[in-house]
Amino acid sequence: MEDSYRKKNRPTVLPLLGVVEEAPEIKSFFVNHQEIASATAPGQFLMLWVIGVDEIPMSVSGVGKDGTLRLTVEKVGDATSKLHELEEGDLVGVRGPYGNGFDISGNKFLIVCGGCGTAPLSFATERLVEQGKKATVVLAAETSEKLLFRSQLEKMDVDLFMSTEDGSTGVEGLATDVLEKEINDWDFDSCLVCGPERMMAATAELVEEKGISIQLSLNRYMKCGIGICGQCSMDPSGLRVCRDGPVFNYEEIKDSEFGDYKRNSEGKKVEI
Amino acid sequence: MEDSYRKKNRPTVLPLLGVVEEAPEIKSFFVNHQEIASATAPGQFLMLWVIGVDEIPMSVSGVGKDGTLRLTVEKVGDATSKLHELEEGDLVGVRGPYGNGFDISGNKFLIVCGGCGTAPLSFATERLVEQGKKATVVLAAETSEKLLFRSQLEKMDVDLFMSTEDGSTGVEGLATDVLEKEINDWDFDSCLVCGPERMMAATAELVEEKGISIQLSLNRYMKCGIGICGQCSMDPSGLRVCRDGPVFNYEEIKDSEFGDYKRNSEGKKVEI
Amino acid sequence: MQKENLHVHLGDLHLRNPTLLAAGIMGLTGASLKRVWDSGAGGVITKSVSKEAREGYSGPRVVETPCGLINSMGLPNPGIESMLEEIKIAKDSGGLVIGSIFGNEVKEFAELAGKIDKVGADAIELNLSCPHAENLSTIGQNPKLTKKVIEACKDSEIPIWVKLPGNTHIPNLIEVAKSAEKAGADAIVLTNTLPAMSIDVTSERPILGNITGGLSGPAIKPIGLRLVYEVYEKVDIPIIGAGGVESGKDMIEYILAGASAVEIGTGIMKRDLDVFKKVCEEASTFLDERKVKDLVGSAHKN
Amino acid sequence: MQKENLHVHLGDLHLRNPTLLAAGIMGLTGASLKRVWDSGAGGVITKSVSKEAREGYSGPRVVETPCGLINSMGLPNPGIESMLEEIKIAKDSGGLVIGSIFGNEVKEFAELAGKIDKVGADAIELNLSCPHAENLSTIGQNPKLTKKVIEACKDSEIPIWVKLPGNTHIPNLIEVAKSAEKAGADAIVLTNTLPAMSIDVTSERPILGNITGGLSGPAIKPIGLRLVYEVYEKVDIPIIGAGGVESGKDMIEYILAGASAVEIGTGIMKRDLDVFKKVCEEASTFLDERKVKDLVGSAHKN
Ligand SMILES: Cc1cc2nc3c(=O)[nH]c(=O)nc-3n(C[C@H](O)[C@H](O)[C@H](O)COP(=O)(O)OP(=O)(O)OC[C@H]3O[C@@H](n4cnc5c(N)ncnc54)[C@H](O)[C@@H]3O)c2cc1C
Ligand SMILES: Cc1cc2nc3c(=O)[nH]c(=O)nc-3n(C[C@H](O)[C@H](O)[C@H](O)COP(=O)(O)OP(=O)(O)OC[C@H]3O[C@@H](n4cnc5c(N)ncnc54)[C@H](O)[C@@H]3O)c2cc1C
Ligand SMILES: Cc1cc2nc3c(=O)[nH]c(=O)nc-3n(C[C@H](O)[C@H](O)[C@H](O)COP(=O)(O)O)c2cc1C
Ligand SMILES: Cc1cc2nc3c(=O)[nH]c(=O)nc-3n(C[C@H](O)[C@H](O)[C@H](O)COP(=O)(O)O)c2cc1C
Ligand code: FES
Ligand code: FES
Repeated sequence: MEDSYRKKNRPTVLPLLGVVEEAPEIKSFFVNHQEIASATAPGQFLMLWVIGVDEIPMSVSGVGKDGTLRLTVEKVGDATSKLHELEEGDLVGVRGPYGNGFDISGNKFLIVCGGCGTAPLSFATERLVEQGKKATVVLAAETSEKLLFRSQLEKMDVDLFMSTEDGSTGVEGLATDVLEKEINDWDFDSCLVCGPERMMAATAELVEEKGISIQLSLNRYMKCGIGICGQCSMDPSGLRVCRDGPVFNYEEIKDSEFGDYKRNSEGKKVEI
Repeated sequence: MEDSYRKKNRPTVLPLLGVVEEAPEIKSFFVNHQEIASATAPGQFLMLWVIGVDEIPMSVSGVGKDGTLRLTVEKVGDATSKLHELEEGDLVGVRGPYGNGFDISGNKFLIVCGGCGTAPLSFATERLVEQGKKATVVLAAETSEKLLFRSQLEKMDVDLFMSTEDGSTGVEGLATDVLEKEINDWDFDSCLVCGPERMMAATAELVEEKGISIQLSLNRYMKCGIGICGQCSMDPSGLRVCRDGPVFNYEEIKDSEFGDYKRNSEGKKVEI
Repeated sequence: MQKENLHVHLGDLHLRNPTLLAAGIMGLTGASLKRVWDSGAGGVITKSVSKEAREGYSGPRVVETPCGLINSMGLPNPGIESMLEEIKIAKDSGGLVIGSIFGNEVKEFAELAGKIDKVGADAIELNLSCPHAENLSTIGQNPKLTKKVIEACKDSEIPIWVKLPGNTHIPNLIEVAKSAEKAGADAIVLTNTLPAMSIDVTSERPILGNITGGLSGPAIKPIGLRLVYEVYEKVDIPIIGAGGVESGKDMIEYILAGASAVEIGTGIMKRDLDVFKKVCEEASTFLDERKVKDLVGSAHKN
Repeated sequence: MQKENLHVHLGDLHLRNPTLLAAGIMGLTGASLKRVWDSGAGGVITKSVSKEAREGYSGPRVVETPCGLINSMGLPNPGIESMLEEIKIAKDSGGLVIGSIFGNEVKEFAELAGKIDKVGADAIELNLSCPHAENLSTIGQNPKLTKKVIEACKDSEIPIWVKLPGNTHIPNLIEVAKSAEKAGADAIVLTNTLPAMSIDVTSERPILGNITGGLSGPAIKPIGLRLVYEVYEKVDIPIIGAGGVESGKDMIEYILAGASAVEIGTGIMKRDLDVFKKVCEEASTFLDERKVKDLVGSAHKN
């Protein structure tokens, strides 16, 4: 149907093509939108309308040439819980893509994934590998079963290291423990990090010593996704995570609220 | 200056580049608007904003490659009188081009011009001649001095016949008198006519006998120029002169109000 | 061509599809109304007509704005007697014709309504939202006056539709709409154009001859939709949506908000007379087996 | 960078240029306000702040429409005490900062105004056009209540601006504006967003979490311009225009209509933070030697 006003900032409502359980409390949701899929680079996100509940930011964890978009979602509250109830054929809305995405112009990447942060990074890794670039991936989670996209990463041509807090797989401990113990050859030109903010902060501090450029994908409360409501702005720069980010170079955010506090839905500061 | 909404249906206000007296009560006005000039075909018209008075339809009587537009205007009332007072540098507004224009895909043209109807037709003739086509032009007016664009037409590679009601130049009488007396070789495939409606009606009747396709450019009271107000619609077809015309094939309007009545600003019928 | 799933009713009036030619657009002559009917509209509304002929304002009378159009036609019309002739022509062609009227006094409305009724039109639209009727310029914001006008017209045998202004003062709008319903109106039309203007920065002048005019087109669709949505919750008579309908989707948005039909005006600027057929085809295809009439107001359920 | 011909005054308040960051846009934190100031705005207005913190509505909170944007943020803010800290940060950076406030009672407005005054802001904007203040949801359509609120805030040393709704019921708007002037308001801001909605035809639902929201952007510029034009004829205090300013030309249109300055909000969606610098540069170039302040209201002369 002719639609004279297909607008980037208006949700397109689509049926779910499928839902896949990836790990406890984590599912992937598939929809088809050719225009958005072709426009999305790794690290960019969509605003996902969970109809009747809320609209929330969600990284794209993969795209298909046929226009398939994959979103990988951890159940943490209202909207994500409702989403986890949905099945193939149920409707959701998407608008985007938004944000800057990762700069993958380097050649040798160190990729550090924590929990659901693996979503955008596995997409980035896929792209890198397609382009014949080298990647060392650190996959961290609490327990073995929460190592997101493990089997997919194992199939890719990358060096994969894993850590679990309970030691059920790989190094016992955190991502930083892997880095300290396992990575001897620091011959990377770029490091991409996404995961819980404390983990990102610790990783960035450690990697910085090695003199590698670091990109981090931040998570802040978002309302508009298009840079106008001010909800996601960082102190003291005023950079907006939705429009100037979500990916920042470590230098941009080193001396900022990063690792320290963020803001809730009211704009009040809450500790990280 | 950036103008995110340059709209076709919004006047662009421009200084007059010059004003030239063409005949008693008839002046040409020049403005420069590259976009409109390149888009205008002979027979199309602009809506001309005579600032402070009215906005009126006006045929384009010529365009330059540099973006110059010529409008040739007879002083007949409020807006045209005000216009005749304007000088180089004064502002007017233009929007357009509107309407269909003449179909000049034929090869041998008979062109019949009455009074100010010469404006669009001299432009059409210029184009035809540029394209190496043949044209026989009949130029009619009341008196010698009112023969519009006479010197320009004389310079063009066309067969030119003239008539004046007082016989001061050419055949004494009307355009139809010229046709009956002078045109023996009716080897035309197309006839273009513009002028007073009675003259157009008489010409069309006469030329039709010769089996030539005839295009007439009509004049009706216009308010919007874009086909929505209904002011210029013809009986009984409902064709709008501003959007479906102003040029019609004779068959389209033969059995219509054409030559009979038109409508005033209120929509009331007035005799031709 | 006129798909089954597009049939709708406005009270007792059956429409072959929910698209109506909006008042003031092309509806100056019978021939023009007939042409729009033939091009596929479900019904055609005349230009608003008054007792005496009016020239309207001087130009510019229209100016395009971002996704919209402002007009200051000034309600030109040939007066009721001439318009009755035009309505006859449109009716003779088989069209469903609605006469739009406006008056300077309550009894003028009654007189005009009586004449439209007698000439065989299918409904009367009271234009209570024209800023041009000297004595009654804000009828549509005045519940009492609205009631009076409607009551004065209720002698007519045919349905009375009431066209209200796009009043953002919502408590007032609801009051007027309820008052119209109580007075016996058969449908409410929302919205007329919204007061607006445009200024040329070179000449430093308002562009329209009448300085201000009414904004229509896609720009106002979100406003029209919301008015329909709000009024639907408060009245039980059918609502006709207007403002920015250009596509089947636009129409369905209005239907979901609570409209039983829509008027299309400025859409002709973009899609010409095909707009009626295209809107219908697009909507019909989108709806598949579902019927338009079953969707009226559905957005309120969700 | 800040061209001489762009300097304007709003009463005693000097602005380096006539572009202000509109309330509710980016103004949640001091850092964000500072960033907008640094990017070239003539002044920055905070998000409208209330006594207690508010979460606002659930999403979707924005939806794009033809040449416009509807938002239903629901006035989220961290409450006055936290906002005072943010204002200090913005002031410390040298910016001209205006605190926008709204309350549920007249005395809440007074309390908030007093605090904004003390923290060193340059002006106070009373948001009398928010559909969210439970008890006072239509203050801006009520001349008496408007007067009361302003009078309650007049103890402040800094100017009081009054932001009114885009009320198409013009006699009412003029009454409110005059009443605001009489009560001692230092400037009138027109217009806030216009009530609107959008419906998704696939899910058959209103898109916004709060169902309806406010329309902003180029779509409403012709409406905002007309409101400024009408009010300019009736009051003598400065007017600040808002609605759809994206380019230098847009700003000059508002200036010619009678505005002494403009607020820019949705323009950031299209041109990002450069919008302030670009609007200024475009206007300055267009004006050449002429001064913005000399053009205020010029369209009324022609
Ligand atoms: C750029 C970006 C990309 C993201 N990508 C992913 C992803 O790929 N997979 C994934 O599982 N999660 C992702 N998130 C986080 C995801 O947006 C939140 O988990 C989700 O919004 C929670 O919604 P809820 O209603 O279930 O939670 P709620 O019940 O509303 O709250 C739970 C917590 O979720 C967070 N949250 C709630 N609403 C928002 C919001 N509008 N914006 C940001 N955080 C919010 C808050 O911290 C809150 O404390 C991403 C966030 C951002 C900013
Ligand atoms: C497609 C088209 C092309 C035209 N091209 C030319 C041209 O090249 N040169 C030229 O001199 N004239 C042309 N005209 C005629 C021109 O538009 C009128 O002469 C002009 O509008 C008169 O305006 P006024 O205010 O001076 O007259 P008024 O004082 O308003 O009235 C005098 C007469 O002019 C006619 N008129 C007035 N307003 C309009 C209007 N809006 N639309 C149509 N007719 C009107 C009426 O018949 C009226 O009786 C054209 C008209 C049309 C429809
Ligand atoms: C040129 C023009 C003339 C109009 N004249 C009238 C009129 O005479 N009577 C009336 O009730 N509405 C009139 N309107 C309003 C339309 O009927 C309609 O309500 C409005 O334009 C919104 O619909 P749209 O966006 O589809 O145009 C006019 C609108 C336009 C654009
Ligand atoms: C996302 C958003 C939030 C807004 N929040 C407020 C607000 O808190 N207080 C207020 O007075 N106006 C608010 N407004 C209205 C704007 O300040 C402005 O008046 C309106 O958007 C018109 O200007 P624009 O077209 O430049 O955006 C908001 C507008 C938007 C788009
Ligand atoms: S979410 Fe609104 S500015 Fe980032
Ligand atoms: S002038 Fe309006 S339809 Fe032709």
